[in-house]
Amino acid sequence: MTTPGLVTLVTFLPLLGAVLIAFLPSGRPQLVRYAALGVALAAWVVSLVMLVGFVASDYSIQFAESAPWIPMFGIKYAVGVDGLSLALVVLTTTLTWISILASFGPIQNRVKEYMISFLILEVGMIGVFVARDLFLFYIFWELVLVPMYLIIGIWGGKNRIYATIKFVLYTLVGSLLMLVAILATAFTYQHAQGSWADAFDVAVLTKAAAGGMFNGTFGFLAFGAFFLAFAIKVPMFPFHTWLPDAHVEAPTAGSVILAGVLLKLGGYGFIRFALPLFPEAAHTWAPLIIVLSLIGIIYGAIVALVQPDLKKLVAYSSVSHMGFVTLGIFVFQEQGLQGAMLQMINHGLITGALFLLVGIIYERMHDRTIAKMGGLGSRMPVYSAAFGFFIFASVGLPGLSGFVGEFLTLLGTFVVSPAAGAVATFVMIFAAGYLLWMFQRLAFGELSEFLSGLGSHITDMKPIEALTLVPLGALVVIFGLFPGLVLNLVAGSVDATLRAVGVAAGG
Amino acid sequence: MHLLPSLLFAATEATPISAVDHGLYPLLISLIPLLPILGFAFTALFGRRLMARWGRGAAEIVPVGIVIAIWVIALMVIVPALSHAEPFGEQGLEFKLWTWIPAGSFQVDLGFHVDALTAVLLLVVTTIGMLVHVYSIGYTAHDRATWRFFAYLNLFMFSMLVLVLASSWVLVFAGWELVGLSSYLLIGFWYHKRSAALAAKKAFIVNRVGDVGFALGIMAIFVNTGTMNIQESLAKLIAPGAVLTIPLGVVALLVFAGAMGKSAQFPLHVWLPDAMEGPTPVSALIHAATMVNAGVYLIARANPLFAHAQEAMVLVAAIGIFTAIFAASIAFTQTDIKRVLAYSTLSQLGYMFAALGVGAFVPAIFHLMTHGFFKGLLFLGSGSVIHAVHEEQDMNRMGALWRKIPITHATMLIGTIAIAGIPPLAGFFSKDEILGEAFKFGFGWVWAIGLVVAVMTAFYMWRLMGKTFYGESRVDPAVEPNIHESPWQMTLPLVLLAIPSIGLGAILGGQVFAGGTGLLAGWLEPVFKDSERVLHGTPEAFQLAGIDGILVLVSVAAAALGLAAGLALFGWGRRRVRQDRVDAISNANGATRFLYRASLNKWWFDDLNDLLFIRIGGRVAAAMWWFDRTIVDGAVNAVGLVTQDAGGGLRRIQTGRVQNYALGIAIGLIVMAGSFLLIVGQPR
Amino acid sequence: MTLPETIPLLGFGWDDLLFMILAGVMLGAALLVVTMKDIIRCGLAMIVSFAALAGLYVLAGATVVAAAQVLVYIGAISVLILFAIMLTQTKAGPSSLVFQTQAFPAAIAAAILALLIAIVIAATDWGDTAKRIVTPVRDLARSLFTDFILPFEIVSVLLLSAVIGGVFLAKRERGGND
Amino acid sequence: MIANDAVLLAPIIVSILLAAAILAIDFALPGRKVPALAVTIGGLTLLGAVILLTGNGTAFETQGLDGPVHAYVVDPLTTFLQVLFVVIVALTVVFAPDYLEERGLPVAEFAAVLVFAMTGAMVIASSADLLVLFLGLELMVLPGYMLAGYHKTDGYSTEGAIKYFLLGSFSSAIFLFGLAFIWGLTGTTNIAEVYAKLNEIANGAAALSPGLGMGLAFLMTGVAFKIAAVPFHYWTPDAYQGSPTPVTGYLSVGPKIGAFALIIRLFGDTLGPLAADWNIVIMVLAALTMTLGNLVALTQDNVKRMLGYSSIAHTGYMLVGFAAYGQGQQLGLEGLLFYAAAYSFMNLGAFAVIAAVQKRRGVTSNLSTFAGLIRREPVLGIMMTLFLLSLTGIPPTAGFFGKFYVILAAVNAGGWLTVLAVLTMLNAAVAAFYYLRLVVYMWMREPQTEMPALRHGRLVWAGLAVTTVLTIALGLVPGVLLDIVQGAAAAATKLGG
Amino acid sequence: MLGALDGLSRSLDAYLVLAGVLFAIGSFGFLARRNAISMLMSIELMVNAVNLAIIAFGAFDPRLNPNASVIALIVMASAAAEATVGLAIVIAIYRNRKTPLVDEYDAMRQ
Repeated sequence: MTTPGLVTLVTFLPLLGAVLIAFLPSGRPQLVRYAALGVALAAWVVSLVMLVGFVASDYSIQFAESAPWIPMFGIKYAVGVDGLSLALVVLTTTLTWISILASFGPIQNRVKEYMISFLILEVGMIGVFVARDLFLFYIFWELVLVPMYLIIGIWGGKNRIYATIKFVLYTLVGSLLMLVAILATAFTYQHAQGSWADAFDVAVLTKAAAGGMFNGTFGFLAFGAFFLAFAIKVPMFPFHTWLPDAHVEAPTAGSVILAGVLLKLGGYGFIRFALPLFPEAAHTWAPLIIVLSLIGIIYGAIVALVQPDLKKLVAYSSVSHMGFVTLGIFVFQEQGLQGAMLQMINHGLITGALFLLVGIIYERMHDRTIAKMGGLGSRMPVYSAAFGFFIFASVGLPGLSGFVGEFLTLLGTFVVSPAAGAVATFVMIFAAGYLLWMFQRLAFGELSEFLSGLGSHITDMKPIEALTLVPLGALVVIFGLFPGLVLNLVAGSVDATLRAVGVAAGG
Repeated sequence: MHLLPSLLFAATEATPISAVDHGLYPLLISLIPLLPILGFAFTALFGRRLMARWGRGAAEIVPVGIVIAIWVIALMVIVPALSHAEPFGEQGLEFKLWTWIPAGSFQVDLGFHVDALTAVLLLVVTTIGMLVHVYSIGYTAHDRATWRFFAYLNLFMFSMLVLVLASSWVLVFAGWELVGLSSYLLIGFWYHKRSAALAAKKAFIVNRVGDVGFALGIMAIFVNTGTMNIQESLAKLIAPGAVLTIPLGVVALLVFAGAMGKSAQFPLHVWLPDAMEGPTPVSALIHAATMVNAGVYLIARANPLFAHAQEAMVLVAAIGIFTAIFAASIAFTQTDIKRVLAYSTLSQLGYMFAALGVGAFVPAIFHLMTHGFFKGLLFLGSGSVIHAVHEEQDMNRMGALWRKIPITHATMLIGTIAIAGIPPLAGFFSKDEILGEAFKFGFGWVWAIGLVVAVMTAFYMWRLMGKTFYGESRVDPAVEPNIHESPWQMTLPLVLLAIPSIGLGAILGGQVFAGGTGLLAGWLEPVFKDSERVLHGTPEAFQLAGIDGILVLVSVAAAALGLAAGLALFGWGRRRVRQDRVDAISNANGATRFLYRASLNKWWFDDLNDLLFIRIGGRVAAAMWWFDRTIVDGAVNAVGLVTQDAGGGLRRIQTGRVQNYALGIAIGLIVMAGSFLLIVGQPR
Repeated sequence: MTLPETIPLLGFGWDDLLFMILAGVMLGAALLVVTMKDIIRCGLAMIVSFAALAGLYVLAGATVVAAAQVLVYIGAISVLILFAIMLTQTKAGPSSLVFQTQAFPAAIAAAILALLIAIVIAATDWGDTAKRIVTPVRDLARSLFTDFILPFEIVSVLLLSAVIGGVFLAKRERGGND
Repeated sequence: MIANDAVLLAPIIVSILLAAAILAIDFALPGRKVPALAVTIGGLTLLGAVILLTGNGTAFETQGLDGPVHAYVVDPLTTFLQVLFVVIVALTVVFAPDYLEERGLPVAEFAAVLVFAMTGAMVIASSADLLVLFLGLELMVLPGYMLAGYHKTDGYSTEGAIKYFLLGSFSSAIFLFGLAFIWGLTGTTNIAEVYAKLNEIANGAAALSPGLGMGLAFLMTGVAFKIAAVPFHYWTPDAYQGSPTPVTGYLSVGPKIGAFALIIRLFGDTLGPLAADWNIVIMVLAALTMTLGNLVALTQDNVKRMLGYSSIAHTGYMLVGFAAYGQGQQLGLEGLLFYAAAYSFMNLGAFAVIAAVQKRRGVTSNLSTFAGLIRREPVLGIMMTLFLLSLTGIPPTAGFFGKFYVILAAVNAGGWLTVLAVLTMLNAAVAAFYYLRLVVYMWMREPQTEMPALRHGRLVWAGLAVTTVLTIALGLVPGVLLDIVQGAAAAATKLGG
Repeated sequence: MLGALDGLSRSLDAYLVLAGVLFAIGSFGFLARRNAISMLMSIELMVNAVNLAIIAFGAFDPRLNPNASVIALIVMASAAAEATVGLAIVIAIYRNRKTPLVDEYDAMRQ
């Protein structure tokens, strides 16, 4: 039993804000907007404070808090962060305020509900990253669904309802099976210990798992359930088809969060729960997952080549990029794992930014058909420049953050299996292919008649829009030159994970 | 340790600039890439406003000034580095700024390594870079957003210098990709021109193909040696008794793949001719003098690796010499002046690779230098010509320009003779060394083909001269009257480049004829000596009266033959082109006709790529998307539908009639009774 | 004078004969109940059947129950019939179709049910059921008012609630449908 | 002795008196709702207190007592269930008036009949005798039939009622037949004695007698009907759709949980020794029930009917808990009880919202009625969303923890029950579709016809507030209820796994 | 051969089978008749079948003897209550639908 601390604060601050906003007059949208932004910024600041206070060289869980919750089953309110959690928390808080800022213009009706959903969404996401108790984790995991469901379903595009229901049901199927697995795990522990105490405590269970408690068929099946839940979230081929729909229909900010954070929940889940709890099963499943990841990487890229819609293209590129994450995780190799973690952060920044940019153009054209674009370079030079910047970040240009994560992942894979590494590396070509194709169609050439038809609507970026992109761009450059900032931060998590799966660091 | 301090720590321990042992050189060397990137940032951010406020000059002063500055700084580094003076010595100077990628066992330093080889490249890059910058001032005089152009040029300088200076494979790769980026931006500078946009994309993607190989090579090196530092890893690779997970040959070939991409070796050559869509200075700087040499530099840098993987070397030589003749054959019939030069560049690069392949490293670098200068000269000259005839690039719409633009004509004539390999101009020495060593190292076939290429080179270069400058004018009459020589910013660089095109060869390699060792050879000796010993022991002395003399004569004769043929067909002075003879030859018989068409259509390579990657590839991608929508997603939706339909079917049993319900219950009762009787009946 | 133990020629006891007759009547009447077209006749048949049942109760020695059967059922049922007439006379008299479309499957189900029950009963060992016992009224009363006081009370509540609800539902409502 | 009995019987007596009192008031001041409601609610509060006082700490103390109380037991289980019934009825009474008045239906009779039904349920919960059990059941369902037909001028209401009644009495007859057989074979109606007898039989090496088997079958059928388990569920959708909405709310909760109390008492306490035999059937029933319920609910456009089918599905979930109990997992029974409580609150809440929306006459309960509800009546909309999420089982709500509990028990029981647990989860996912469909209508669709926001009585708001709070609280801090259900479950007879 | 029937009235099985058959007939009526009244009557038959079974048990098992009659009485009472409610409902719906034929009450289905 410890006193509530920073973690609790950063987790529930948005909830508090949401409650407050609920009492604001819905007749004053501007007030609501700024209130929401303020709350998000506050949460951001708190997370930064944690970042400063975090001791990277200390590999243990920090800012840990724990309080009994449902003692009967040993369920606790246990939270805390290690490097990876913290990095992702900061990513979340950052992207949240950026998304809220980016929603000022596009979201004009039902602003209040929107902002409230967004803040609750933030609660869920942060909660997943900080939870140290399986039950608590699951609650946050599910909590994420509802607001996202509303965000896509209410403020989304034409086909939004189909998309949002697909999103929720698909995710739900996975997570419900995971719940069964969670309970089975806890029960196995309780059975062995004869008491429910700590039966949901991740740390304790991890120790038990290291002792081989969850090996054998049980582990195999339980891991399968976890795998399904996380694979759908990531999403891995062939569970990815909800993503393009959701992205296309979601409002800009929704896409940003979806790509920036929600997909990371899956990767995080693998690293934090699936691997440590079922190391043996993880090794059994690894070949399959690696193959799926390879397929996803190449497949996503190739399919992205022929997408007619900007958002769909970026969505499929996400499938490809997230493939790197799962690949890096499941080669069980130091560089691979570091690369995977780095890739999660980078993908969050870069793809988030790309969706923001797509949103900006959509604001002006109310259309995302690539075929209708062209010649923006002359009409929106700053915008085009920004777009180009993030395009090349996404292509994995050295000096920008995308490169390091990707390279490390590939290296890790190559070390373990040169063949797999070689296959994955070829995506460098496809990535360049679809991204440059999109950029060329967008920015190069003469102004398309569709655009010239819109006439004066096509204005360059507004300051507020630029404001949403600048921090992301800065981070992309900084992490590109000093990836050590992240790598040192997550060193502890890497070490822990490797030990969990029984691979000596550096192996 | 806390995070933010850790960052500071990383920075400090990574900057031993204040360290006294190396003196000021680390600082100077760091400045060389640093200044251009700053110039890029500055110009990219403020160039637009500066230009709007105070005109183009204000926007150009910074980037150009910076390039001049780094040329000076570079010289301060180059001189001692070439003379192996302290702190460079024979091993070269190496230092680290900070640890770029601290990924556990995978540590990548952001550091630089300067030795003679680096210095040579520095010399070429900074010198030509500077001249091109100056030239561009004039060239882009009536272009809208020149600030962007200069920003890109600075970015390129930065990338190229990083590539050359890098002390670690990954950093080389970084530079490698960055030059790709800047060439993309520069080729696509006139972005509203669709062809330019496409060419830029093509260049980047084709380069990426090579980069994949390079990246894999780097990984292989890491797997084998566990370090990313170039010098260390090379040492470990060839260390006797080193255990290699991945055989040297494979590593070498992977690295070579990267080189092929950048240096546009067959079959990755397709991007270079298209790259001519970019502004001419870009072609001169990137696609003649510097970037395309990166591949040559890379292999020279990795020479120990190749020296110990001779099977790979043979392939290098083969691809090199094939590219040489292949490109030359295409250059015969092209009518776009820049494309002719582009194919000639390909061909010359082929020479260099052939040289590397046969183990003639010094000649390769030698040719790299000389070629850099005279090809730069030729491109800038062609730019001046194009400028003069108002952006006309088709040689069939030129002619009789030698009077109107004398300086351009003179300098280009020098360049032509130089590339043809007529002594005592630069090209002769380098090319002759390549052919000679190829012969002496027992690569007779390389030598033979090289000789043929020499003939062809001389021939098509004169074709270019003839069509452009001599005979009667075919220029658009509207343009005819106001053809004029280019401004001094353009002619000056021409002159400045003409000088090395004349003398450089003699200065760097002439000593051999005096029985000494070439100056360049002396400089590069420590870099290559081990590999050369491994490959061909101690080289026997040069005997002018012996085999070497004969080889020299032969190659000179070849060059002369080519020129003569050119003169005969394409004239000089007022003597006009003998189109009838040309046609007669090209239509002589089926073979020639075929060759003519093949050359004209670049051996149909673009069509092949179009078929493979656009048509078929596109189809494949489309098919996969269909698969995604119909099969993968279809399955998902199918599950939903099936469930729905199941519900729709089941709801029918709810007929609304009590008796049906009752009957259901009764049946349920019977079934249950039956099952219970079964259960209960079981003996326990 | 005394009757012989078993009936001559037939070879079974008088009570058996009585049992068979009553059983026959009861089942027959019951069948009529569920098969006859005219609902009023059905009602009458039911009365007959229940009367026979009462007889069987007597035979089983449960005289009180028999009495109650006669009172309650004959009484209650007559009411039932009255209602039935009152209701169904109004429209189109007795309906054209007696049976539902599913009469046949219903018959099969019922048959199977009967068979099942019969088999089970035959197969089950009911312990020592040699002699028949006549229930003395005193015991009945005692057990009703001691062991079964609670059920007894609850039944009264049940009836009360039934009456209340019945009254409410049957009460004619002013104000039309909506 | 009798005094002691009287004390134990106090809850029943009080509730009967309460019903009488309500009727009396109504005779005194006919058609006045306020006094009737006052009496009802006051009485129910009193009743709750009485139950708690009586039940305080007594568990099977009745062993020592002879006489009628052999038929009656007060233990934590009784107390828990009785309190639950009181709460359910109280909430129903609170929700009903708005709706009834609008349709000119008397409130007093409604309350009285409801209290009678509650009495029945309470009897079930506390009966230690099969006959009492049966009578309690009758007392619970008979008023149910009337309530279903309470809107007697409405064709749907009466149709639902007669279907409910006919099938109900049919099943009662079946149940009774089974009861008779069990009684005939064991020779007593006292639950404890029956248990003992069956124990002898079960432990005897010989196979069980067919008669017993058929008795079980008939009993199971009767019970399965009452809880609306597939394939004995047919009455549910029609009765639910037809009944006046507040009644539907009650029907979907009161009689169902009453019937579960019956199951616990009958199959747990009475037929426990044969658990190994009947549990298989329970599992099959559970699987069938939840699957069919959810699948059919998918295609419903009438919200009441949809929730009717969903209630079938929830029966299935609860049966999973009971199956786990049959496997010897006390957790299963705890889960069942917790689920029952959670389910009552969220389901009553949902139906209360529907009733409120339908307040005006002639408003259908079709999905379209709910289009844009969130704009029209935001608070109702948000509450409904909450209830639906809880029914789906999204944390942190009561519904989620209920499922969690039941699944936990099933997983612990292992074997086929694990499969059942997985099936449950898949079903939950299917269910999410139609619950969310309603959410879609409320949040994301625009109403075709503009409907004015309605005013709702204070009582309704109060009731909704209570259900809302409970739905969230039971999800966030289930601890408070856990100890109680544990105690209650502990009171029930242990079943050997 | 008729002698086989001797002691029929003294065997529990006979009574029980009788009850079973009556129960079956009742359920047939319930399943097959269209008229609500007929269905009510069928239910009465079934209940009586149960009663017969109970009485039979009482008649042959000394342990059950006195209780049997009591239970039978109570069952009768509850049946009567059921009948009351049932008729009330029938009347109510008849007012709405003007027909006693149950299979025409299918406004709600599926």
